[in-house]
Amino acid sequence: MRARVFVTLKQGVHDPAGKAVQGGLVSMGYEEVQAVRIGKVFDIELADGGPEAVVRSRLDEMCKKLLANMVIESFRVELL
Amino acid sequence: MRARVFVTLKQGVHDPAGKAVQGGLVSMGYEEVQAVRIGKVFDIELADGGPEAVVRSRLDEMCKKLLANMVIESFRVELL
Amino acid sequence: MKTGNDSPITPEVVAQHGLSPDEYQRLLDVLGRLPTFVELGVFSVMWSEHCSYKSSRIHLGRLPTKGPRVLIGPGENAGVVDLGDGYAACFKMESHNHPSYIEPYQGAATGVGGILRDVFTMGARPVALMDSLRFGRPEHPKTRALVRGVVAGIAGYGNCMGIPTVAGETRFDRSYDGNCLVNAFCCGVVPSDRIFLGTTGSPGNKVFYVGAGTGRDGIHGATMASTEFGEGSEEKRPTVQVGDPFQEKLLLEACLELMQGDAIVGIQDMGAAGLTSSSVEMAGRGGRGLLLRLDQVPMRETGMVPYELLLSESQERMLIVIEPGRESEVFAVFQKWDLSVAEIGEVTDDGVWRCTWHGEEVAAIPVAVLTDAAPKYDRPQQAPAPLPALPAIVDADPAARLPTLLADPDISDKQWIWRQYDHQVGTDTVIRPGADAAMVRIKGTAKHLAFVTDSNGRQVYLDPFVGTAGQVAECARNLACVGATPIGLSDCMNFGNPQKPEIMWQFSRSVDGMAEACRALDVPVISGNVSLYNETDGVAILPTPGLAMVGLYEGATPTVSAQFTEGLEVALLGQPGRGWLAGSVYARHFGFDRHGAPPPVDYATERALHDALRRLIAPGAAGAAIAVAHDLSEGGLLLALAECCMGGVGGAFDVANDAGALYGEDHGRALIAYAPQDRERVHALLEGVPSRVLGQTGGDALVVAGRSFAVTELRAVWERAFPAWLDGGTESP
Amino acid sequence: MSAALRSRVAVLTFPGSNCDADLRHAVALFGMEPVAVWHKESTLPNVDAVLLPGGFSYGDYLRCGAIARFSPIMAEVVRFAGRGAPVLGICNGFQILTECGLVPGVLLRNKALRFTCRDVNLRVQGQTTPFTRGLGGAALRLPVAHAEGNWFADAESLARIEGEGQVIFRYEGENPNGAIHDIAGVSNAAGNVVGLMPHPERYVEAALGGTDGCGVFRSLAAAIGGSAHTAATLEAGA
Ligand SMILES: Nc1ncnc2c1ncn2[C@@H]1O[C@H](COP(=O)(O)OP(=O)(O)O)[C@@H](O)[C@H]1O
Ligand SMILES: [Mg+2]
Repeated sequence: MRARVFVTLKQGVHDPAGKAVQGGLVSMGYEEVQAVRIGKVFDIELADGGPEAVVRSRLDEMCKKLLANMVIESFRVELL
Repeated sequence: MRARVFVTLKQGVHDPAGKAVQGGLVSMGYEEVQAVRIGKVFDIELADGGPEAVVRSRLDEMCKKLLANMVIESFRVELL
Repeated sequence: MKTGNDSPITPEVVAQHGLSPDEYQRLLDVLGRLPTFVELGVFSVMWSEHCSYKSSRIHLGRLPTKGPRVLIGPGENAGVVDLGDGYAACFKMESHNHPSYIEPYQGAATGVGGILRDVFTMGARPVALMDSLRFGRPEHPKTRALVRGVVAGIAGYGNCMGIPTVAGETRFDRSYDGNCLVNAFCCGVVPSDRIFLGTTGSPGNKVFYVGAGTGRDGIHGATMASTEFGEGSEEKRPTVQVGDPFQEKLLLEACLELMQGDAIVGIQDMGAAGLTSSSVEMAGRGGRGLLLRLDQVPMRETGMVPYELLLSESQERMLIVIEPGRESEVFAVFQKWDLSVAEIGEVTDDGVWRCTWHGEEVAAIPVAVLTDAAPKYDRPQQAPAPLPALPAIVDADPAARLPTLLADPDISDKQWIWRQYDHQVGTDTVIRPGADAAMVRIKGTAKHLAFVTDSNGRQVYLDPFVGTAGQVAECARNLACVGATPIGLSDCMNFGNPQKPEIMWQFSRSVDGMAEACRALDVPVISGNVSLYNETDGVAILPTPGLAMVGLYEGATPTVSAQFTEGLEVALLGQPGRGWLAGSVYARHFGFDRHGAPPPVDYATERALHDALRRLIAPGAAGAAIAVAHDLSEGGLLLALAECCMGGVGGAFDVANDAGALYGEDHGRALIAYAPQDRERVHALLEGVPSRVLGQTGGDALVVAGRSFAVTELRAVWERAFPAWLDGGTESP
Repeated sequence: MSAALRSRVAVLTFPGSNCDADLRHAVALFGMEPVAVWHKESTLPNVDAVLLPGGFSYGDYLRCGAIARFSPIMAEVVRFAGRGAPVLGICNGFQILTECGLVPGVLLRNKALRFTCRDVNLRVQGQTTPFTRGLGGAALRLPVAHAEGNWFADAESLARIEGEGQVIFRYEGENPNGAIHDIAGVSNAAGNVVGLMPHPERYVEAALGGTDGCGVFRSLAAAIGGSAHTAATLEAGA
């Protein structure tokens, strides 16, 4: 069983890396790039974990406890 | 106009951060987590860039030149 | 245009802005009218504890701030001390406690960013960083993550900036469970005739904004840092400031480049309370008014309103005042470095701080009302009930405790931390982390700066006056152990809620103890910072005056080390000591950490010892008289001996197996080691400072008090404790 | 030797470089003239070698060296290297060289996922380069200070690089970052471009704790002493 978790900065939280990449792309000639925000994707391989609701709620916990920094990031879980 | 780019490590490339996250999750009691691989996701805001084929091909270039290191990473582009 | 001025001001709104009803009345009285909503926000930050020092100001005045070397004392972004030959050292320590508890990585990182800006604002190129850290009990569920995050944050910022982090300290105590302390120190070097100040010059001068754009980061950070934490504060936290060390590196280089010329009249970094406090402070120092056109401020987000622009704590920003006609120089430099630059206002002659938004005035407050009229409190003080005396400790074999003490979280090796800091970048670090004090040379001169940070909250708790004085003495002793002479001190006063009379008493007594010791040891206090309200659910931290002392050493780079080598004679310098165990690490291991009085300081003994150490370390014609110097502090004589063995060479020493002799923490003592043929030279240089030969170095065991410890085993215990606690012991530090 | 006769060595500065001044200081200690070159320049001055310093170009955001490699000066550096002239990248400079393909491999995050500042033991080997003349087989102790120094290449490239003698520096004993085959530094096929993670410029004075970095700078001084530029200046001066 596989899951994919997206962790992205909350709106309004400064993203210096995104800004540097945007600047880099513009100076390389990609002037259409107006903003870049960088997030993380976790591809997670799970042992069979019973009912989907349980799997989801455990993934939710993992995100809150470890994968995302809830002070500045939010997350989204997809079961594949 | 917005695009989303996923950059992930190619198979066979060692992912120490993913491995550390997997170990962390297991030691926190999420024993069902068998493997984790970490990738990046770029949310890109674009000025209107003409026909989709052109936008796509420019994004493709950006990935090959900058966003991904083609030696170890592969990418996927989604137009939103 | 929405200005943010349309919201009504209710008593709840006033309370949310951290102003008491009395303070709000004072505001109405001094302003002579109702404030606009924007103005209320401005008052809330300018009159916050963090910016106004309202509880501490009257006490800080008792510190000695003058001295023959002091060029700039407290009051500017950082203090400056003359080093001679056209050089000066500019330094300051600052706290970032509350933000670091909420988001350890970003909180600590932006703390480093802030202190760096305070130093390069003055025209100084930063040459060294230090960090003084306090965390809760190791077994507390939050502690590990806080340590990891804070250390990574300091590393992330300092390393990227290319400023070596050369020293620091890390201590644990249950009182920090809900309030970690992160104090960051930076020192820079500046030509003594090229020091820049945060001032305005004449009316008509132009105000420039340079650096990163403004976003909604940390709005209300300054007021947050001025209130107690309580249940739920983790949920209500405001937007966290995110640091961008890359921007700051560019800002550093750009500022120093512009400072090569003479375009700048005044320059001020935007720290706590951002645009508001930086512009008000500049106007206050310049004795002028200021007009800011807020719509001209570079913005990172859309839809921002004046209230947010004024209170944002976005990082990596500066205000610069220049004379009219020099605009193009500013634009050229900052554009070269790809930084935002905008002219946002000018200096005025009416003493009023005004802000406009697309032509509409949104705030107009006399500068003096924001600064001089801010409340100042002489808050009530009350000595707490006396503490229990230290009970007699029954211990048949005190020496056997050595390995346990070496594994103590406060004592154990902190390589895990300082290896994450680039401590060599700049190619000037001649004494690295792990020594009594670090040392950084100034290229092209014979000058070296030595750095130490020390504080012992437990002893300060036992007696804030004596405990703080003892810390000053210890800092000076550490500098003497690398041959340096103290030239200045910066302090970070971390205390609990000043509205509690016992906390206020601690604060006031601690200031007095610092003042006495600084006078006695000739160390001016040239800069500092106060962090109050370090309490959670009514539990205050130990009173923790974080001290950072800087020393000067001139001559060939000293060769002294704190590690034994083979074939040296070891002597204990200073009074033998009274076996002072109250406040010691040893007593704490029996659960007696809030018992008794801390060791007293004898300034004459202390000064004589430091002078002797400096004579012994100075490389004369025949080289330094001694090879090793190490001060006695936490853990007393036995811990000092053990630490000197960590390089792999042991020795046999004559010390009784007596707890007081082994672990007493009396001040005024240090270990030295020298080649036996230098014995006479050493003696002559002591000039009467008492000394007792303890034994000889050599071999792979520490033989003392009738026991023999294999050095490799002691070292393993000492080195592994900290990483084992953090990582489960799977990795080398 | 008068200043006019000294060989000239360009030290590039990218936004975020922070070992550029250290490197210029070291270059000068060995009698060469350091020439500071800003990354926005599109031509190299008349120099005999180019050095890329350590630091955090563009904050090391995205990947170390990924953005810096597109700086205008880099096209010139690629041409300069193509002519067989000496190019050295240290730490972040190494990362930039790998990103632009001047030397093989990539630098991943350290195995321990932390920045590490420590001394490492190295063995100099492989083909002779302008930076390792006379150092073949030498054991060196040098500092590293990086978070992403874990050199990696796929099996096929690795075999080729090993086979061609392009591994120039190898960790001995402790490997600080998990680099495959303990690789600390590599060269291009021709041997004129070298990248390494350790910082030789930090150990060129005893006061700083070591002098094992001296060999690299002496080698460079010897290699470019007879270069076209210096030879020309010598003749003109004679
Ligand atoms: N405990 C203290 N001892 C000496 N000086 C202090 C102390 N606390 C604050 N100061 C001085 O008061 C001034 C204001 O400090 P602070 O608000 O922390 O500066 P900044 O606005 O740059 O953050 C500084 O010059 C500082 O050196
Ligand atoms: Mg300041």
